[in-house]
Amino acid sequence: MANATAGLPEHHVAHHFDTANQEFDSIKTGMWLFLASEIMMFGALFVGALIFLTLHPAAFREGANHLDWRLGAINTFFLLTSGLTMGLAVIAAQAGQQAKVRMNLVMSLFLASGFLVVKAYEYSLKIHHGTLPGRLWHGEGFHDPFVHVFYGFYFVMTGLHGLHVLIGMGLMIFALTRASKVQFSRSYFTPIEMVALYWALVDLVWVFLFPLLYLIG
Amino acid sequence: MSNHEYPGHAIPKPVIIGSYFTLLFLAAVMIGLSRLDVARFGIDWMDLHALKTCIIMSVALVMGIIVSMFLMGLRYENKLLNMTIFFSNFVFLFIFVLFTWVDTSFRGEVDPSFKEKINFTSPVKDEEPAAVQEGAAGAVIAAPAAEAKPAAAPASAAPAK
Amino acid sequence: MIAHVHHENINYLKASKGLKNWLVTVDHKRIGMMYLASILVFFVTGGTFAGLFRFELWSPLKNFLTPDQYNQFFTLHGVIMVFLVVVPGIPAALGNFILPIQIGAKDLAFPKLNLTSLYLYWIGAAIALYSIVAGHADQGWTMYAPYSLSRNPSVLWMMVAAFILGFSSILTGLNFIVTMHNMRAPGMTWYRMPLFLWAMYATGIMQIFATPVLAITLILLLMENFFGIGIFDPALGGDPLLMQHFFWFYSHPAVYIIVVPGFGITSEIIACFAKKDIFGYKFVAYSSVAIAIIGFVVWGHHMFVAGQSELADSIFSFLTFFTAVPSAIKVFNWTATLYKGSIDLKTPMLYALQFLFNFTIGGLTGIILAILSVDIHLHDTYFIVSHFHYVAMGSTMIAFIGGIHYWWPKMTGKMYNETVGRTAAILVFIGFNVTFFVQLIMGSQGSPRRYYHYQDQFQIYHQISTVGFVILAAGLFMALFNLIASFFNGSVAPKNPWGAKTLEWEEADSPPVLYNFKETPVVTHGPYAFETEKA
Amino acid sequence: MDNSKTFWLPEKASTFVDTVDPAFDLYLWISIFFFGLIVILITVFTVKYLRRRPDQLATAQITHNLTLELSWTIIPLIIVMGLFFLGMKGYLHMRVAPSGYMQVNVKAQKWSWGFEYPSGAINDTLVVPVNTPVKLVMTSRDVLHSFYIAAFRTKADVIPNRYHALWFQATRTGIFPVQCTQYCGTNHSYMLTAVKVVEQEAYNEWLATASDPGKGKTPAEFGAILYQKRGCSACHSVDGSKAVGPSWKGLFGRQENCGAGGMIMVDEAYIRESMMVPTAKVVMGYQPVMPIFKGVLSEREIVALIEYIKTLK
Repeated sequence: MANATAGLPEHHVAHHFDTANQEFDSIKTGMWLFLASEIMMFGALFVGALIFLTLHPAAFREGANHLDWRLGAINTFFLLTSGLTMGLAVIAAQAGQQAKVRMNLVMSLFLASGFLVVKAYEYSLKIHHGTLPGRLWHGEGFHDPFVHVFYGFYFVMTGLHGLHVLIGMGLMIFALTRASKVQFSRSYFTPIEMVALYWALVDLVWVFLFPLLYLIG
Repeated sequence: MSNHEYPGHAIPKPVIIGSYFTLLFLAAVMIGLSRLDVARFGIDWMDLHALKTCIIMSVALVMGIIVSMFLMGLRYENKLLNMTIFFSNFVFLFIFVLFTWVDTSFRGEVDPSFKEKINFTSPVKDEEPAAVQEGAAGAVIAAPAAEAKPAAAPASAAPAK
Repeated sequence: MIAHVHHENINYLKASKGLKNWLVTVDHKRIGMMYLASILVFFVTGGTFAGLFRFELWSPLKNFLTPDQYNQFFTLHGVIMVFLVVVPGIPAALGNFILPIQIGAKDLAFPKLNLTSLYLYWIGAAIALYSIVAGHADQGWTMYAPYSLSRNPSVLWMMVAAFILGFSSILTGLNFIVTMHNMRAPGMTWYRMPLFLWAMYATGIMQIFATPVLAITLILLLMENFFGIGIFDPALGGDPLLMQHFFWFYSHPAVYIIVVPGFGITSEIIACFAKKDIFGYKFVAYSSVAIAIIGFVVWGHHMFVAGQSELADSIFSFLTFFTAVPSAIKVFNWTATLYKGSIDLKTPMLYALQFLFNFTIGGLTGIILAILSVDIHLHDTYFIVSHFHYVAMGSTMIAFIGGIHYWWPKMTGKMYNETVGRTAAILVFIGFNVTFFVQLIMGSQGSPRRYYHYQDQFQIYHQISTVGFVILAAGLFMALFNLIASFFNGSVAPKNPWGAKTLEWEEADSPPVLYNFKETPVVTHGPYAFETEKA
Repeated sequence: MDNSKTFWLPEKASTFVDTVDPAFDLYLWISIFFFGLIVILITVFTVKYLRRRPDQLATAQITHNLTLELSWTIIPLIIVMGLFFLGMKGYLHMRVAPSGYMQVNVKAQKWSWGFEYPSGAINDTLVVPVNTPVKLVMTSRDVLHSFYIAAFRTKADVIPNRYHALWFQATRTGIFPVQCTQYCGTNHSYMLTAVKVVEQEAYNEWLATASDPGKGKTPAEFGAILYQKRGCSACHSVDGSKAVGPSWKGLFGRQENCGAGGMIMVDEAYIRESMMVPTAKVVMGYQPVMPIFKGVLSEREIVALIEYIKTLK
């Protein structure tokens, strides 16, 4: 093992698994199945948005024009960079470098909170302009009668995605606590790998969400 | 199976950094493309806007594949299980959007009067943006059928052949 | 592989005492038993609602329920039976208990996740029951917009309950698929797995890929109720048919989540009580997975009259006919399994044969609904009510009760009384068919479903159906009391009372030890390797 | 041709019967054949191979037979494909209205149907001439309903804020019940009306009188007709009994407690306002479920209804 002298306890395989490989493969397949159900959830929302795009393209385009693509671009940068730092955290965990793991996790947490700040600012802009979904709508200068439905989709999709960013940050904090409790090594890096996978899913959803909502206008 | 004692697979560092920069580059391409004003080209025989949308979404697709294959390590899995799980998602979603689209866009083939929506209320104020929104119901936007006597046969639903 | 010798050789029921140990256990057997108890309680609750309006329908006039109460009761009957009994039903109760033992594992891949799934189920069930008192939800279990957009608090609580129950179902499916991929005993190849596990695998696929779409449908319905975002509400420019697409994209795979586990149990019981290897093992196994896949492409046949485009109607009708093929394969293979067997008509076998009888009627009445011109006449009538009761109640619940009887000695270590079991099975068979066969006739005569006041010509059918309900209820309660009684004064069950060849009967004790096996079994033969008579 | 009710299907009264009934009967015989095959096989095998001795084993372990397996995969596939084409051909015939149809507008609302003829006639039952194609253009005023005539084998959902069409051609005269088959609330099962198929001449006479219902009648008498035709009778009674809405007997001039709306005196203004914006002042103890009649009732009809209410002491 790498620097086992760091004094952190080793991980031992759960009783109902026979080998470490079986445990890791099970957790990884389980994670992929959970990610599949997440993708189906966001996918259903994308289907709703695409059907709305085909039914009322003008309303979709008009709604998308009023979104500020620059904020979307900054958020994309935040998420992609935090995806990088999470990837580096996994590599550091496999090399057993606990300190680098913690540093990368903190970097990812910082970037994720940056994403949420920009998102909160964007929401305040929408509230200020009154472009809220349904009954709360009191926006001015809009022509298409269906444009409030675009903002209905916008708030449901970005809200659900923001919730998943929050859950991702919670998982990162959990990974930080694990990093100080158990020694990572090439034979045990599961928590970091799974949090990185979850975060990559949040990236994946944003990679499709950003162009659909911001860039089609 | 991977080498006997080490579980999982280590994604090489250059791959992760390389995919990061590719993703940044593709994001820049996407944003640049979206800022492009297609009206300038004056091509009218093709709906440039729809083409632009398709290109942007295909760039996003490439980014998605990079994230899933390299950042999430699907490319390095020796068992095909996780990859089948990931890609069957998109098969089911494609079926879902295809058949729902077939329904919504082919409605009214037999009976054109079925396509339009009548007398629905929308909170969006079109004509008088400045006017304060009165009452909860907002402007009642009626279909071309004369609002006074909707009892009469709706104009659009004249005896269509 | 070195065999692990386990020092805990006491059985799982006596492994630890006290309610606390049961509530925080991660042992898949205890979780399975708790699921079984909860599901039977809700089955009785849902059944009483059905009984109440069955008696109300004795005559077209008002007997003792007002129209609102009738609407509320059929809604609650629908929601409780679908979300709390038949969708979790077989996978959560019998699947949790039997799958790890049949596979030769010590437990499921994620025991803590399994306990979370149980708690999500209980929380969802509590909210669903609270929605009864929170007002009167009378929109049917299908919650079609715009009727379900009336911001009725009880309807909103019912949506939250379905949302939570969906996640409980996802976690169960996830646990099953991972366990079957990674934790099979040495020697257990995919084609040596019992067919019950193939059915659990197919159900897991549908649970993972279909349930999230229900979560989104419910989120959008809640948003529609609170903020009026105008996606589904036609008064705000939305499209109620879009809601039906979202709803049925989940709900059609859901009806296959309901029936496919029933196939799995029937394969086990028929093979075991005919002492014969399943006819066409690979065909039966792959037809379960085929049904799971086809289940995703046919949801539009629920909307033939709802105003769907004619092209979509034709495509959905064409694809719906393909679901007939795997079902036909299964029924023919089960029947062929009986050929040259040694059939022992014990209680589980009676339920399995009943399943074959009911599922044949259920399947055939389903295929007629795919014929477009005939469906225009039959849609939303009692013909549909009878079709889905033949499949959900007549096939799944009867296979479920058969499965409980089949694995009862393994789960509790006690034998139930055979004669009482058989009479109950016959009563259930007669009661069920009397109740629902007349509804087929009533439906094709043009009697719409969910009708409190009906035309006088249908009174005779309703009366026969109510009599049938009484017989069915009698049979079900007799079976239930027979099982509960055996828990206290039943005789001690031997390790393999039915002489089956699957792991849970050959290797594990009745009831099994805490980690299922004294040492990890090695599988040498297929699941139904019965010998033949020496001529 | 015998048009009466058979064991499985209701009475025959439209051209669709030649599309639906043969398909139904064909399928009935297919299912009887397969169901009989399965049940006979099960009973024969169970009786023949019943276990006589407790330790009796199977006589042979036949596990697969490819020709058999393929046959019961291919044969059902061929049968169902045939059924598909049969169904689709009939369906398209049932959806595409022939030219020269007579159009009637249908308004569905919570628990009553309203029919409007191009000539201006309004009625709460559908009167149609025999042997002429009739196209119904239907819309709903509140929730989903469904227009179902069992005798004509036809049904179509009625969707709010949108038109949905349904056509049929009656082949014989008579009165055939119409039912709502999409759940729509408390009185879903009472949302009934009828199709009255008459000869062409009788239809023309009826249409003449119905086109101008108010002609030659005092406003009160016209109000009484509207009370039936506009579906007011579905929720308001005239004999004092409490229904979904308050009874009209002795209503005019009475003090009513409207809870939040305070005490009001039932006068012409209140009745008019209750028709235009029903949820404005709802009398205590009643649900605000009355549909909006603004833009539906003409001025002459409102006056007639008010006069009619005044006559009900």
